[in-house]
Amino acid sequence: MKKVLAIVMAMMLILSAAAMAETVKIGVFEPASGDSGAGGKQETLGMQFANQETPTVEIGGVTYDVELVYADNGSDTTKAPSAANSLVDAGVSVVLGSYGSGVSIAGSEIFMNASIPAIGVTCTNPQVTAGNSHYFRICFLDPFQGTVLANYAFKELGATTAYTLGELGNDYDQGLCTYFKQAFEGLGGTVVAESFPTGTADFTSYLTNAANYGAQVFFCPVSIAYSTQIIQQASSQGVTFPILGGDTLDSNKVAEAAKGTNVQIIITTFYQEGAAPEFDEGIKAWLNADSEAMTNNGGNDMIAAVSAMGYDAYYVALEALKAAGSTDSAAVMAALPGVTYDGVSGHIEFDETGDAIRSSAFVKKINNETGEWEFVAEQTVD
Amino acid sequence: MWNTVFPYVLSGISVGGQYALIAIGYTMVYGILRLINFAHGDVFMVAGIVMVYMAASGMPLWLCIPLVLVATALVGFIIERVAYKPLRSAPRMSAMISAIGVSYTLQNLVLYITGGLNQLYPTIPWISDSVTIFGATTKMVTIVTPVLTVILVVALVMLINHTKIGMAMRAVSRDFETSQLMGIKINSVISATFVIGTFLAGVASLLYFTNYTTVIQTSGAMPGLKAFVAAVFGGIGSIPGAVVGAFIIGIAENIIKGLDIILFKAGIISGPMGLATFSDAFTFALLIVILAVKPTGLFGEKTTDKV
Amino acid sequence: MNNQLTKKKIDSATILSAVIVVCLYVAVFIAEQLIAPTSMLFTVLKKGATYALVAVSMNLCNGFTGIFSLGQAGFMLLGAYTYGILTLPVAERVNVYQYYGGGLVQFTLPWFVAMLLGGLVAALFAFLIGLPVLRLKSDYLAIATLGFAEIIRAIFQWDKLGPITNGSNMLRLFPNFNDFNIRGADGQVTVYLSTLVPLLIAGACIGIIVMLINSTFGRALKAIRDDEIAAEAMGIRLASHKRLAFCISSFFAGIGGAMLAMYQSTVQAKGFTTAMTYEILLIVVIGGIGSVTGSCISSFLFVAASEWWLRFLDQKQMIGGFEVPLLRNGFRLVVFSIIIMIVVLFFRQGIMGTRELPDLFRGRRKAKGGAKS
Amino acid sequence: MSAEIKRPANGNAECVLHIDHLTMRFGGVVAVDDLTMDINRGEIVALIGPNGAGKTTAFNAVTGVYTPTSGWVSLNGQDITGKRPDEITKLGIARTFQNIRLFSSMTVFDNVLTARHLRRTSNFLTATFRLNLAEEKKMRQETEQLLREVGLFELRNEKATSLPYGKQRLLEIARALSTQPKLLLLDEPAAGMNPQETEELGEFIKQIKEKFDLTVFLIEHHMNLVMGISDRIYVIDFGKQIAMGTPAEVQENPAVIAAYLGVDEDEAAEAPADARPEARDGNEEVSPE
Repeated sequence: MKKVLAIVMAMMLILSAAAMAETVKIGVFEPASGDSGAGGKQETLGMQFANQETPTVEIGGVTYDVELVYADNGSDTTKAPSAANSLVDAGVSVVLGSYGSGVSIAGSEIFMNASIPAIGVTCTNPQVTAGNSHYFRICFLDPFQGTVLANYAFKELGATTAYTLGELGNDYDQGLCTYFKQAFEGLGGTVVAESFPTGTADFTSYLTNAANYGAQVFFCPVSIAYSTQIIQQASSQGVTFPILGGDTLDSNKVAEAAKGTNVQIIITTFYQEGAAPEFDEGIKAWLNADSEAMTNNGGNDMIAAVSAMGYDAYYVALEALKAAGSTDSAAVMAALPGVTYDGVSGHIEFDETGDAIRSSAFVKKINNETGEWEFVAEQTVD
Repeated sequence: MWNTVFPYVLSGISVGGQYALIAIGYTMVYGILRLINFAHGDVFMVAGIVMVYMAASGMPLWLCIPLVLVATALVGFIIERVAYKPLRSAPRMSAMISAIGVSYTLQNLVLYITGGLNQLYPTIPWISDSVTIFGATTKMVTIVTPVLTVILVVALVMLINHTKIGMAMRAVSRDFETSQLMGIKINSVISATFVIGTFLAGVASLLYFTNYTTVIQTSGAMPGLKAFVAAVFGGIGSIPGAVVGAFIIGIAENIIKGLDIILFKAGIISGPMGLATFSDAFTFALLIVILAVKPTGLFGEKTTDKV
Repeated sequence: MNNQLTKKKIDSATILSAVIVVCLYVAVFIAEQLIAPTSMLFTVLKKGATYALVAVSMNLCNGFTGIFSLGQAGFMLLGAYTYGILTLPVAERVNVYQYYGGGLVQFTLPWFVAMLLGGLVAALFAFLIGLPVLRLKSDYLAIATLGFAEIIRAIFQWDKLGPITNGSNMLRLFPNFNDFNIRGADGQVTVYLSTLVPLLIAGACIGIIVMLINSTFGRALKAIRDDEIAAEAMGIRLASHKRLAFCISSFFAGIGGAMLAMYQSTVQAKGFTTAMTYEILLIVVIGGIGSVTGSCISSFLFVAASEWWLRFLDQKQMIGGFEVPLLRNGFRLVVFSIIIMIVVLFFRQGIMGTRELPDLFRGRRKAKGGAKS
Repeated sequence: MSAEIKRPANGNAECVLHIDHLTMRFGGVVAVDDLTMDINRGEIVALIGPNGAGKTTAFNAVTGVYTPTSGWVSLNGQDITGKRPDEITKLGIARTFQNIRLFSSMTVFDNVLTARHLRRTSNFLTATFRLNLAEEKKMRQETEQLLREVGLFELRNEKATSLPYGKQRLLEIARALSTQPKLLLLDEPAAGMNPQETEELGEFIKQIKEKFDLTVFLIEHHMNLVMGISDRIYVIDFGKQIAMGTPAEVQENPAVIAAYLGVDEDEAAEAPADARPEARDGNEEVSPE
């Protein structure tokens, strides 16, 4: 009896000791469910891998454990504020995310009121950071991405008529479609833009529309869930035009859907596997060892660009904490504009609106036989 | 002109057939219990999820398909026994709320199991192949659906008109209390209705998800509502009505998606109007118009046997 | 003894209830000054106040009049958009209506006016949709109103209306609950009111609904619920009274929508789904169909449980080194669904049945008589 | 007589209710066939007939629940054919129901008070914001007074449905009186009562007739009651009038005796309106076409 008691006491001591270690909390504001759930999970994986690689940070001479606090915003702008609030309530020093621009905008106000800085990882809509001093971002923006894609479609693919399709009410889709349209029309092409309601499963008629309009490219920067359906339906309809997409399509799910079809898929993205071999190797080993992580990655170890971005975002947050010399969120916010970091996705440095200064995007396409992404070009816009 | 419109009609016929199979479940249950089974669309979605997991477990497809149908029917049976039977004497609002509760529960259960992520539906050979008819390329399932729908409806109508259980169903739908007094086993008739309805929803899910290959917890909501509108449109309680209504709604919704280009080519409008936005809303507008003008639907109760 | 009935009696139970409500308000005010404004408590109170108003408005229709309407999300959308469009500062319009050149509306109304207009717009639409729909019986009415909400959602997402509605894109940067805080000259908040004011708005609106319910019109509505044929035979005109209940319910749903906009600080048509209506319906059911108090209590419980207390169910929990099984994303909603099904099947009265707060302090006999506060 | 003909009052200034060639058809079934009746001020008139004779249907046609297939109805010389039930009630016809239809969630007091709603002058805004306090007070006083007069005052705070059966019937009458009618229609007010209660009811009906200056039109199966209080009796069978006269005359009438032969006085449901099961009344508004 005494022995048991002693063990229990010892365990309690250990536990309380562990609890006493200094902890800094980083909020992970990502969708884990809903249309963008798959992408959000992959973005989170990068952060988790980084956290597992570097679980502590030295702030002002004290070593802190870094704890990731998760909040699922459900890919839904109405759920985003309360998810954001739960992070604020948990006392996070800095927030990473979210995948999807709409939810980022919807959560923004909450972070601003709590003076907590947020680092957008892959939310590319300009409105996320515009006019906000607390929202930063490490990826390129939609006007840039839209222009890159429009250039590619017009110049490389020789298209003169493009069809764009976005989800109604999705800021990312609508924004990117608009910037693509502006750029493509600026080059002298014509664009037909359409949108589909949330929850649509039947895209056959939209594909028919594109064909009827005589489109030579089909631009659909939609979430993974929709893009896989579009690809499959395009394949069974035997469409001839290539499908263009933004960074959201950079997913192994999309590659899987396109495997064995004749649909040509070209996208722009942040990262190309092989750019940082050490990171590739590390995260693959981790994915293969952790079955849950593997499931979240869609069942194989193909590296999503968003994972690489999540990985970089984590380190940017650590840099900010170090620079702030405090876990106080306001101090971190003040330190963030000065942070620079060389990540796996390239050099990260913020401009005055808080956006990363990025001048290039990777263009990738799917190899329909192997179902893998192939590097096409690195594009810059002047 | 026809070449422009035909692909939309084709898509519409395909999805209409799938709505039809779901709508039959609604119309039969409503005919007997006067209950809008809000969970019916979600049962259809559950059928899709069951198929995904069965196929993922490595089971061969020829075994999966019958098992999915049986499992779906079983789900329908259980839902009726657990959620509707205890409320049979309660006000109608209670049963309807229970149906909404079941719908909510099924969606959340699937959200939990799948982690809220889209599940890729397994490819069923042959019906997933591409075919070209009249210059439009589509999946084989597009052609299979209307044919199979018609076969199943004929079989169902025969079952209702010529078997004992079918007669009991007709009796119960005519007059619940009296048939109870006449010694008809109400519970087994209602269970049979649910089993048949959900079985057909299971068939619909096979066809639907072969066409639109991902399943998520909300996949059943819209098709379910549309199928219900189809049932009302056709005249609730009438099986042929539900089928006709479903095809009309399926075709109409796809034509609306292409209305911009159709009108544009016909020279009626000069540029895109974004009318595709209303592809879902149109169904509901149709519903309100029908309810306001002819609440008994196309095939009102008086001219058709309701079940 | 004689005058007991002729004058509506204000008994001790009613006074006690009023005292409790006032005390709660005072407690919230004090808590708001003392506790950090980022606490989850205030989120729950703000969202709870919003949902309470919407739930009570739905109860007025579904519980007190017996009109089974499922159009709540649509009316909330109307209120939220009216509020968002009209209160957006002119200077910000260029940013928000970025694809529509700043939009058509180039003026700004005070929040209070815009909120009232939100209610009026919702009531106007309710009047119009009520013309064909209110003639229908329970379940047809339910599905028709549900369809109406979907139609409204599609219209507000239509690109051609973009200059007014911003298409399917988000409206934001309009005044929200935080703007109720009083700030000193240095921009620092001196008095926190961002939780109290929404609670007061909701409280005032619910108070008006309660007064309506306890007026002669409220009795007529309950009569319609109890027995339409008898009510009509007693000279109560069904059409006008149902329309009245439907429009007033929608009016307050519109105000609730405006409050939701303030709470979220963004508005987007995409979010006003059928699922939102279902959620509110379930709140009403849990609280008790036909009890204002029940709807209020269950709104706060529902919001607190879903946003705060049960959130841990969605994350892995370690108790002394053991991982608690089943806990992962989505489990919270499963638990929720099961609770709801239990209430629906076994506790059909919900928390309060048809009782109200003062009834809790009265003897059993009087309590049976229903609301009489 | 067809509908195009101008509808005169029957010329008798004392005539309160005039039913003129009223026919009510449901599909192929003729529930009321060419019924013509007059009820004069201060009379108690009974409508009797075997089960299924169409009595309640006639009531429903008079009170606006059904629109007559042909024929017309006038109240005090004013045509009320095709008016809504609530309009007809406002003009001064109140009724009770064969199968009691009280407002089940309300107290006795509120049931009666609610029936006073139609005499309001307030609108929903003035009522909500209590700008109608004087009116509300008057309504409550009158209700209290009425409850005292019918002897339900002691039970005022009971829930209506918790009352014993006989009291529920009484409450139905009180509620009808609360609408301030000129003509009171009672649909089997003694159904389910024992002989003593029935006798008391008869006295009660006579009393209220005097006190409230009413004309009473009732359907009843209890012959003792009918014969005891009625001034005149109409007898119908298969929707058609087969006799009319004083109680004594009717009792002697061979056609009446034939119609009643072998018919026991069982209180079964008789007319389509009320026989329809409660729980399944889904499309009531559209079905009786």
